[in-house]
Amino acid sequence: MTLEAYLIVAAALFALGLIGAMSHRNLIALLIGIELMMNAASLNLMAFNRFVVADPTVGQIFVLIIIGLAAAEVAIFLSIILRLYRAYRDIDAEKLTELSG
Amino acid sequence: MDTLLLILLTTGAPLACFVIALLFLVQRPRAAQGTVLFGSAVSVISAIGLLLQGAVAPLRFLWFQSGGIQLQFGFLLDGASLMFGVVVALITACIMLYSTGYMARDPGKTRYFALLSFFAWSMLSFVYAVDLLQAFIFWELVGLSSFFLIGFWFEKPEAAGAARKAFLMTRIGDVGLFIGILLILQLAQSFDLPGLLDPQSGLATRVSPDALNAIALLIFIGIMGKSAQFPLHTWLPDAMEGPTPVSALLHSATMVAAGVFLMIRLHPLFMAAQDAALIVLTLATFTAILSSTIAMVDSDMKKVLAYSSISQLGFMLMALAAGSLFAGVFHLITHAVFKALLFLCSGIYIHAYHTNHMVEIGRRGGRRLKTATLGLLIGGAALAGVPPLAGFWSKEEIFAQLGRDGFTLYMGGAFLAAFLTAYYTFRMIFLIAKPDRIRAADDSPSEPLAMKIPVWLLALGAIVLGLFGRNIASGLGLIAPHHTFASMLPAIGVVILGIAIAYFDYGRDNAPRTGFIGKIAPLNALFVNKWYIDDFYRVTLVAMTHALSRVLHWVETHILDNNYDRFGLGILRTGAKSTRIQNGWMQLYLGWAILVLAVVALVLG
Amino acid sequence: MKTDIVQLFDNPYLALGATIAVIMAYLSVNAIMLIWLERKLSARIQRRIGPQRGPWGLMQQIFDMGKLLSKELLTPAHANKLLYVIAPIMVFAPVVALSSLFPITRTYIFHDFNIAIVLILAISGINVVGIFLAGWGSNNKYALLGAVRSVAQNISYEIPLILSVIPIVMITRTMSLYDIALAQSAYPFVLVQPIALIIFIIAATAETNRAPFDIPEAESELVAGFHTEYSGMRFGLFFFAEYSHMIFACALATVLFLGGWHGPILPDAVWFFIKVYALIVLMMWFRWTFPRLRFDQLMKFAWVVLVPLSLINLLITTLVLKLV
Amino acid sequence: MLEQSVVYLFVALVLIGGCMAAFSRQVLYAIIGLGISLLGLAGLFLSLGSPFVAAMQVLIYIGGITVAIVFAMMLSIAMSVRPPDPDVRKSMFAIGCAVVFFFAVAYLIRDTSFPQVASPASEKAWSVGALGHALLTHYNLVFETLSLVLLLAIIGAILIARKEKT
Repeated sequence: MTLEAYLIVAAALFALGLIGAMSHRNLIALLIGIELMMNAASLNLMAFNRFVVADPTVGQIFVLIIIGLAAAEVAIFLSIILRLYRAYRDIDAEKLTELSG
Repeated sequence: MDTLLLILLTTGAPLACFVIALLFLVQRPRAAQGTVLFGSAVSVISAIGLLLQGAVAPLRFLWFQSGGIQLQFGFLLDGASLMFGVVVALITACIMLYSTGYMARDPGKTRYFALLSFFAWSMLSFVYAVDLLQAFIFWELVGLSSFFLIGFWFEKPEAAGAARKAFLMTRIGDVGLFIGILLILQLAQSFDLPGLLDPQSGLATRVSPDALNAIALLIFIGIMGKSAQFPLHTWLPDAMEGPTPVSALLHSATMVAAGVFLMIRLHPLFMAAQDAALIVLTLATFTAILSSTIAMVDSDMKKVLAYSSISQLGFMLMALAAGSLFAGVFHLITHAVFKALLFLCSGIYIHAYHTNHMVEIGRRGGRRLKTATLGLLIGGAALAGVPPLAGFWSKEEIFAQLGRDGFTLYMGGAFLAAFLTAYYTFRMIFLIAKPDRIRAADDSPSEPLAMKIPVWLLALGAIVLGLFGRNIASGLGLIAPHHTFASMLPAIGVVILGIAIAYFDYGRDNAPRTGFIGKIAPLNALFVNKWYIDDFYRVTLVAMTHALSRVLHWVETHILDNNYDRFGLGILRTGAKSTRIQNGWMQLYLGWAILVLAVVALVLG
Repeated sequence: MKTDIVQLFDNPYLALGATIAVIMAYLSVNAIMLIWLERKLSARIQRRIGPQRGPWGLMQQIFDMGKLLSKELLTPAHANKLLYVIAPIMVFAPVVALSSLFPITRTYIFHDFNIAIVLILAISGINVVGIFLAGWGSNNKYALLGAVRSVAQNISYEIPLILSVIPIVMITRTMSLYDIALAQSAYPFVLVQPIALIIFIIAATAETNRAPFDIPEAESELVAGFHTEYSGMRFGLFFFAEYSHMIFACALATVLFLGGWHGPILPDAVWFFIKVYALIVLMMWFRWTFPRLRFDQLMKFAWVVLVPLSLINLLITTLVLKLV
Repeated sequence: MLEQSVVYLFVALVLIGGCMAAFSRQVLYAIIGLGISLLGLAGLFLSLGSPFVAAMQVLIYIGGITVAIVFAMMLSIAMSVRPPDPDVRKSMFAIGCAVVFFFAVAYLIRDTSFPQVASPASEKAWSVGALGHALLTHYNLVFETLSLVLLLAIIGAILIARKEKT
């Protein structure tokens, strides 16, 4: 596959993640959409690294860091979800509106 | 000592005192007073030190550079600035000392002294400025500090109004001055004063006479505002609302002197611009006569002194415009001394009787205030030009210059003004020192020592200063012209005539105590109403302004307001509508962000 | 010298298919045999006789197989059909995929892979998802609870498992299983890393959900845990998966700690399997010896004992390697 | 040929999983979709020549993150609750945004000519050893920062999620 093909796949994945993050009301589904978008970015980096950059390691290191950060992010996100669930008995993003006046 | 250190002490000490007093000593007026006095003393001593060292090359420090234009801060130490710097520092010191008595029980003492110090700093820095822009900055600071001091008793509406008036009138002049300075910048690409005034390569040699005239006139507008020349003179009498020592300072060595000093600084420029010089001469002569006539009929002591200042400033400008730098500087210095003396004496009366009215002061026994009355006599004589006091010599120089260059008409005007000066000065003296009756009820008022010492000092100066004309001339690098007794005769005659008529009208027993001018009703009315200039302004400028503002008000309320309201309501409605996209629904934000990103991608890609 | 069997074929994908077929066959037969072994062994430990059908009761498993295969595949009424069907396959599939990586002999291996250990650790985590899907898809509260426990347990014990493998990688400086086995020609790493082996065995026991860590399927509390609702061959797949996991874990321990195929006199493959089955017998022995832990004790044991211990072991190994 | 088809299989996995994650109303299906998609992505990484990153993707994303999400789901959503009916306008808006974005990016990609290297990097340079070396030398700071971030994330997660003693 060519570089462009990989990029198109990544863009499609990102768009799917966007739909996931925008159309769902459940916080966990939202998180899933965000993860998809991050992975689309990873794919882009890997593809660019393979086809464009002379240094063979940099893209992989990028992706490894993205994976690590995603792990950290998920840990925090999930703990917040649990906390919210304990406080409100719900994790519907549209119902958590205590701050909106 | 090092010149730089001295000049820094001269200008820096008042500033330091100002900062210290305002920052640390607000609650401790006595300490503030002491600090400021000490600073003033330092300033005087170092200014004298500088004068003793003599003229040196200018000190320049680059402030910044833009293109080929260098802006510098520095000190121009030539004869004029050195001598006038000493005068400024000395008179300021005297007035500060005097103020410790005059303002002894004023609640705003710290502010007062701090502002005096600030005033001294800005005036001194102006005097020593080497760069035209630097001079302009301190020129404005002088205006600002006089605004503060005239409005020192800002709780009095008249004082606040007078301060505003002074500030606005001088500002009108400053606009002209600023335009002139910008013209200079454009033509010369430089602000450096010595460079601009250089006789070989200065501005005058490089610019067409028309441009030079334009510059000179524009600058003269600034001088007109600052030195209270017709038609921008009306602020000065009103400025009497400030404390009397402030008036003394304002009229002698600082505010109004700044205008004359600027003219002294740019004298070569004015000499090159002949047409402008002629206009200056005309206006100055007219001002001298005009203000003298008003002073003839006013009964407020400080106002009389104020008008006399205007007329004396006119004398100085006449001298300068007629081409004699020496006469201008000489009269500026002598005038500074005896005018300060006169104001300080008037301050003693006002301090004692709480009135400015001369007849009132006289009737309440003003002559029992020995120091004040003696000072008034000496100062008045000096002002009138009684030989051999200071004023006589400096005025004589002016007459001589006018006569020499054949400005006969102007010399006639000058003699008229000198005659009037002698008349109103002695009218004032007679009204105070020889009242028709004395109400004996008043206690013997006191003259605090702190107020007496400056009066003595200045009186001494007023007596002897006239004899130092040669030194001043040599300080300027000029040679004082020689005068024969015969050439002095007309001047002496004019003075004697003025005094005689004043004696006849006010001084002798059973005097009518109305001026000879009272017999000519239309003139009297004209003079009493100050030539209707204030009224003219009121009818024309102020009324026009009011009419214009009424029109604008109508436009504002009927046209603009409605539309503004509609505009505002429209914004409100837009806001109300657009809150829908700001609804806390994060996913929507994400969508918009991505859409914008997509649009950007499409547009840029 | 080593030869990749896969590369002997013209078509690598065909080879891969053949490999998977062989492995599937082996694992199936092996699972049957292990079930027999476990029943016999447990009987011996409990002073019973155990299965009796056929010679030494060997036929018992054949019959059981027949029974499972012929049973109706029931699906609970409100179960999530897709998940319910996929789950057993997801539990079983990773083992099959990864078994090809083991170097059974010095000369012939299926496939040598330079980061085999990472791959194994990565893919073996997938079976947790399978277990969870099984529990959720059954729509049964016992199944769900079992699944929740199982997921928690697997996540927790995966950490000491990985940490106990890392010292070996550090010593050998390779992640290829073949190279690790080769590096133990002088002595097996159990001699230098005994603590790592112990941690590995414990964690692996927990990962395979075997007693004393069989909380997810604790009969007395949860009926049968995540596979409560399964019957017939789907249940059989879970069974297979469990024993396949055992073999897998023991094979890994063998390669990492016990020197793989290394051994005197006997052929390589024989030595390898002797070691693997010895470990399997050890794990069975555990099951019938130790009592089951309570769930909170189980988690605490992982986080408070095993993780720090493995970290200390890692630290010491690092220091020693640095100093030597 | 066969290799190409395997890559296409991975792409299909990525997109099918993505669609499951994006469109399914059941959270669990969305998670499964995420898992499938990530698995496919790991395959793509493999085809891009980095088995190590692929393995890491599987180890951390599927073995760790997906399982953690599943775990959180179990703790926060009752199994019997029916998912709420989707907001059609919202979904339409989301799909519209995504489609516009996709076509914008596709347009950009088509229009851009990337300066590609003549030959892809050699297998040796892609080895785990080089990667580890780079991580611990040139990218040391990033590596350490990442570990710090992870530590903080752990502490933070524990602090946020723990039950408060009342």
